Amino acid sequence: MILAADPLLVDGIDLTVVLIVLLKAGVAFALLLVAVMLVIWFERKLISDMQNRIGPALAGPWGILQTLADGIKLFFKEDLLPTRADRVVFRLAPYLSIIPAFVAFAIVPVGGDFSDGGDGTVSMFGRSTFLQVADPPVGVLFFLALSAVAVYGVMLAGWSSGSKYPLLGSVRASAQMISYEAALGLAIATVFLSSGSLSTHDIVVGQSATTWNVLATGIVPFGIFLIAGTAELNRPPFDLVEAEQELVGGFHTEYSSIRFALFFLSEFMNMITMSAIAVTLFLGGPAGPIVTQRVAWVWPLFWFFLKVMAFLFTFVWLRATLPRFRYDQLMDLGWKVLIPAALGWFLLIATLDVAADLGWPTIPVVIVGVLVLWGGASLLSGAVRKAQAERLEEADRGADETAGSASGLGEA
Amino acid sequence: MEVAVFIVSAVVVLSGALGVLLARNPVHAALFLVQTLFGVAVLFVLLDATFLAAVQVMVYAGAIVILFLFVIMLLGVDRADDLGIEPIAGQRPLAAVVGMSLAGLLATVLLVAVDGLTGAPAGTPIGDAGDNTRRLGEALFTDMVFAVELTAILLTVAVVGAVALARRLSGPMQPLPVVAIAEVDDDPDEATGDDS
Amino acid sequence: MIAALTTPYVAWWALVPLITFAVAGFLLLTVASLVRRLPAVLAPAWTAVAGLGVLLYLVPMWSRVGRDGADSFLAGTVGVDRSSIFVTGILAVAVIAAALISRDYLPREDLPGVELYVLLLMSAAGGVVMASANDLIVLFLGLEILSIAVYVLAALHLRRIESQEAALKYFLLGAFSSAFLLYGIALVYGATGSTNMVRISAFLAQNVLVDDAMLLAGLGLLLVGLGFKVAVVPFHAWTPDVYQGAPTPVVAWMAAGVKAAGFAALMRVFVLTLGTYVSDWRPAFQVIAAATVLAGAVVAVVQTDVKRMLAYSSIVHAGFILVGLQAATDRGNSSVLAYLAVYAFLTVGSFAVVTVVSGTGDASHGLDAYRGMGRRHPALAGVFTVLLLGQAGIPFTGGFVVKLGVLAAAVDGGAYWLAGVAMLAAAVAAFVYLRLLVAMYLEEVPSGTETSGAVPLGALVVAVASAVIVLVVGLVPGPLLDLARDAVPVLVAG
Amino acid sequence: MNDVANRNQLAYIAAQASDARVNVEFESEGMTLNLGPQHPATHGTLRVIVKLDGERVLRADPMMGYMHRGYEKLAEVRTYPQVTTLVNRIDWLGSFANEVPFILAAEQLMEVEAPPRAQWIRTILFELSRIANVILFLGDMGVQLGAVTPVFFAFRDREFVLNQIEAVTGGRFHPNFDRIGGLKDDLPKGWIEETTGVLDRIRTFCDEMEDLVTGNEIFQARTRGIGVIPAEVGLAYGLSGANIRASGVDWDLRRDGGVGLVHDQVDWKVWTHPDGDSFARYWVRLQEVREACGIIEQLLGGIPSGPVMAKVPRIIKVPAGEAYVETENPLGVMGYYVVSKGDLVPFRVKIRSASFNNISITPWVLEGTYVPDVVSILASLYFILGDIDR
Repeated sequence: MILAADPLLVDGIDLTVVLIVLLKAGVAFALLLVAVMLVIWFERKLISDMQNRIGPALAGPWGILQTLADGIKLFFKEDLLPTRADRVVFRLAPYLSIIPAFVAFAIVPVGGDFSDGGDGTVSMFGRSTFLQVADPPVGVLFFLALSAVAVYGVMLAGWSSGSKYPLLGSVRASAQMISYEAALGLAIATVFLSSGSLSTHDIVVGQSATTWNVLATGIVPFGIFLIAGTAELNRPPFDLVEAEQELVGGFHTEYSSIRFALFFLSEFMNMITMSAIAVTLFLGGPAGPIVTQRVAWVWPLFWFFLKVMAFLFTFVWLRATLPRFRYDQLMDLGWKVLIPAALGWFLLIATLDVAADLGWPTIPVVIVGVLVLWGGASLLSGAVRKAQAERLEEADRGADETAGSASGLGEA
Repeated sequence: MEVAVFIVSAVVVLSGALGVLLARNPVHAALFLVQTLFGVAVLFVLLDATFLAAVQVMVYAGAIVILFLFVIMLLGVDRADDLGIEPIAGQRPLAAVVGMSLAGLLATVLLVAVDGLTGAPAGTPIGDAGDNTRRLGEALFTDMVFAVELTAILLTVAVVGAVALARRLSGPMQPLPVVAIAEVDDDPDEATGDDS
Repeated sequence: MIAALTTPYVAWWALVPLITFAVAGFLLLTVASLVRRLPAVLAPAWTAVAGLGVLLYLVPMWSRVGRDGADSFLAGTVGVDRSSIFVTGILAVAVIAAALISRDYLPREDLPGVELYVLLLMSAAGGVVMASANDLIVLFLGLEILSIAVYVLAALHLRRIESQEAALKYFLLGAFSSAFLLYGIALVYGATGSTNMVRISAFLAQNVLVDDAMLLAGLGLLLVGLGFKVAVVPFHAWTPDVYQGAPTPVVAWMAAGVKAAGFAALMRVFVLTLGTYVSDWRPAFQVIAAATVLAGAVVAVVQTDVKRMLAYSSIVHAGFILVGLQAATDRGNSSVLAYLAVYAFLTVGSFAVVTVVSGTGDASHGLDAYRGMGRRHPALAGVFTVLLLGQAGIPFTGGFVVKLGVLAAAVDGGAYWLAGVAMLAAAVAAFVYLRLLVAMYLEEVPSGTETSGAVPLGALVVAVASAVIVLVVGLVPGPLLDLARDAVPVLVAG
Repeated sequence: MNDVANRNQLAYIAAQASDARVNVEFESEGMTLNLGPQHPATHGTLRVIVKLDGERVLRADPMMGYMHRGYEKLAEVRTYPQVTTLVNRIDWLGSFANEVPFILAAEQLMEVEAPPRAQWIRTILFELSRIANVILFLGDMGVQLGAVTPVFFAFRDREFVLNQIEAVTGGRFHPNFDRIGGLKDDLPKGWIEETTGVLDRIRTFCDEMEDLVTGNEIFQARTRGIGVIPAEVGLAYGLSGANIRASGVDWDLRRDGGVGLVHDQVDWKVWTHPDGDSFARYWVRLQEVREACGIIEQLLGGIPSGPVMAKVPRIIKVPAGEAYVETENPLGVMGYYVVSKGDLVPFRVKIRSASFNNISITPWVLEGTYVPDVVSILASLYFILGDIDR
């Protein structure tokens, strides 16, 4: 069935196989938890540096155990349930948030030798297998589906709190995450074009054979993926869902204790997963030079974590630097810029593929393609401008009407 | 194994569907719908239609039901909805009768046709899980290409319609149809006149 | 690495009507979204020209199909035969008429209005798909394109709350019926292993099902789904409310276009695809037809709102068409097509007059508005008279000719009782039209009614042209009947 | 009598009914949101009742008084020197500036004048407290838009300014340094050089703000064209300070008022901006910080020598009379109306504080904006709660 692509599972399933799979799942789970702990510390330390502060310093060396301390503190705090909350959903929501965050990581290949045509298998207890928990044939879609499900956690948390700020937060969350999922999906679709597969493992193998997708798809999808991914994570500058200054805490305003900790955990876990997916799709996954043959298996892991760290650093950096978008500006960016751009680029890359297949000359195709895209973009922006002008006119008319009625009142 | 998965997901699907009908709170109903959709996705996986399974979750659970919830939250229909009011007398028993008879009809069909549900085998099998996505794509661009193109028109119509209906007009509206609006007399002068 | 796909053969010449409607809609939409102050006449003119273009193009298409025979293409999902061309022609006429009526209607009601024309063109495209679908899925998509556009069209009078109400009712019931239709398609697919009509009919012709319960259930659900769209009893309940609330030009399109496409679909699905099961579905059709004509006629009599009256009268007409359809013979089919054609002219003409009379606000549809019209607007009243007489089926009008056609088809098939019921209903329905005529000519103008007002050109042209055509068909029925006779629906494999 | 009572009662009932109707309308349209009294956006206990349709504001009413301390009344039982301790706490970010107009009013009543050296130092401290106050605004503006970093920079550099104030007055927040007829003390040794260094830091801070905030596209998108206040509306609502200068009104009491302070001795410029939006208010304040640095620098170079205290009696009794003095404080125009009956204590003190008027425009300016803009516009109007509720 769904796991069949892994060489581990090809020759039938016996006890060793089951144990290996369980081991992989367990290690991934533990790894993710520890990673989250460290990432939270990393973010706090880094952002403190950027803001002329010291940050956590007391728990453990350099405050590295701060997250653990916070977790323990939260665990022992009182668990509040608002009176007007919808009890079942209120309790359910944190799990809807954290489970997709855990599961999505399962498809990421974290190691294995992909250099020199290696197919990324490692041998473990005499069996060869991939260093990823599962490699479903529709792996990337699996990730998209899970990130779609993750919206429920945020949304239901806000709704079920029975309070206004969380409700506003969850209304924002639903619209935002759906909108940016479209852009995210279209950016990923370009990767499908260049890799010809939906399986994460195949995508990584394909990149090691040719060039990394970030170049093969021409940077633009990567940029769109990064922006849309940040929005999908509700990280600044797209953190309208939480927006402390406006909505207090957004969807998790009413949450406390361990439930709040779950949200916190899932947010950072999603951050790691999103970084890992970006590395897998665009930056060749664990690929990188094997410097020493002695502990060769370490290098892919090392490159993978290095790349992920680069993304994590970027996310923190963005948070330290940028103000937040407004809701309508966010929607404008998503629908009027990112989605059309992703779609247009997708079409351009597809055209180039077809042109290469049919032996058309590249340069005229590129020129015509760009011209067509430009035409489409100018049509779109023309329509947007016209609509804006009309709306302004309408608003003016409305203002005149109210002014007229006000002066009429004055005379009366 | 397959039978077990089938039974579990069938229970999930059916209980979710029942939940949609029986839940009093629209948000809960929507969540039951998600449950059903997940069960269906699992059934798809069972049939090696992994692409459909993923897309089912992405599109239905990830977008459509979310939009349901969005509307429910924005309009706040989860609060003030009195199901006790019955605008057309006797429609509930009638609906029950019609629904039961429809269900009975379909049940009869299933029971009667126990020997063979289909007269003809469906087209060729759509390949194993790995091949499935490609085959689906091929079908969409060969046999079903016209349907795909029509879907484009359909979606355009829907978008145009939504935008046209969401538009707010300036200028006067037509008066509401006269259906017994109580006349409210709130002329303060008259009221004080009565008192003094 | 990836093998090239062989894309199916496309007979582009046969897709021209569909493409014209759709592309005209898209272009209009694009232009309207880019240009700030469109001249008000552009959109209706554009729509009417698109309809006219399609109508003109149908002539060579007709002869080509006559020469080369019917064709099926796009992997057998679309078929083009003379019946689909005929129905497309009706749709084109309805589009032109609705555009012309709307031209003065929208400014009068101070409504913004490119969407109306865009949706009109798109729904016409959906209608064309329905009329030429060779696959149940394609049929369903065509139906949805048509219906969703019409749901929105019904709500487009944004200043009238009744318009929104009508749209909501229509939408809910329509969505419901679509679900029935889909369920029916699923069951038929389950029973026959295909959604392609050609393959279904071939399969049913070659095999005898051991157990046809599933097919029959599917067939019943298909009937329910399509019956909603063409508004036959007992699936007619939405019609009066929707006709009353929706903007009148839209009602003209709804009555003429949607009904034509719906009956074309019924014909393709039942008569052609499931023809082998005619003995199973015919009784149902007969009962429904009888109920439709009777109930429609009787209820129409007690209406005081003219739009509701016409809505019930359209239900009666639907019943009559069903009377022809249940025969499931070539004669029955051609009588149905001829009826659809004449009925289209009758309704667009009538609703053009109703549009004019309703006045600003699209609100005065009571009989009062028509009292004394013979004196106030003699020309308009005259035209309306012709159209009403046509609807009643008075001799020397087109209505008579086509009513005779369907009755003859029914009698041919041996359904004497049905023909008798239909004639009885026609007599009852005639009373409705007479009542309107009496109001127009024999009753006084109620005091306080505004006495005059220029009749807008577009609506006048539509009304007069329809009346003339109805009269001409009544006097010289030959050409239309010949066309309808030649428009044989066939299914050919792709 | 009965009639009138009835009329009043009826009017009351009618008003209640119409209120109820409005509420019903709003409830059915959307929801009512309480921003505050406890809310991260109001930095203090301002409460804004916002009626929303989705995210759009239909109506916004500021509710104040959650922190009212009754300084005007308290001042009536304090001797004149004691009053400065109270008024320090009105605009707590620029405390020294609060003392100045009151002292000037008292001096006017007593007909004494501070010696020139005192006047110069007074002006320097006045401008320093302006810097201390406004750079927090510059940082806070970013916070309210979701960028947290600038405020830490602002706190870092404000520290140096506070150090300088502390070096002179002994108090970081509440100096209580101004006296009728002069100042409590002279400048400490080496203060002038240190202050010059601090001014350089502040200028660097301003440049950092330009780099980090002003040019940021999101910041621009969030502030340009948002919360536009036309000049005439602003004047009608009694806006003052940078808020009105950002609407293009060239009005600054340091230049146009000219009582007691020595701004006329130095060369400086009043900045205005034609747009009247949030960005203009931010930008004008940024320029004012720079301009204040220039003013202080020039003043530091030319402090006249001499005493810092004029001859005033040990026990201050202010002659009967009344005086009104207003100055251009960091938040806007602040004025004291002092009525004396010749006692040790003032008979009546009325404080015209800038934020009270600045905040009164919120219902007008917030209507039709979005929730996030409520926060950013409130931030750009820049109020200190103590300056609203005295």
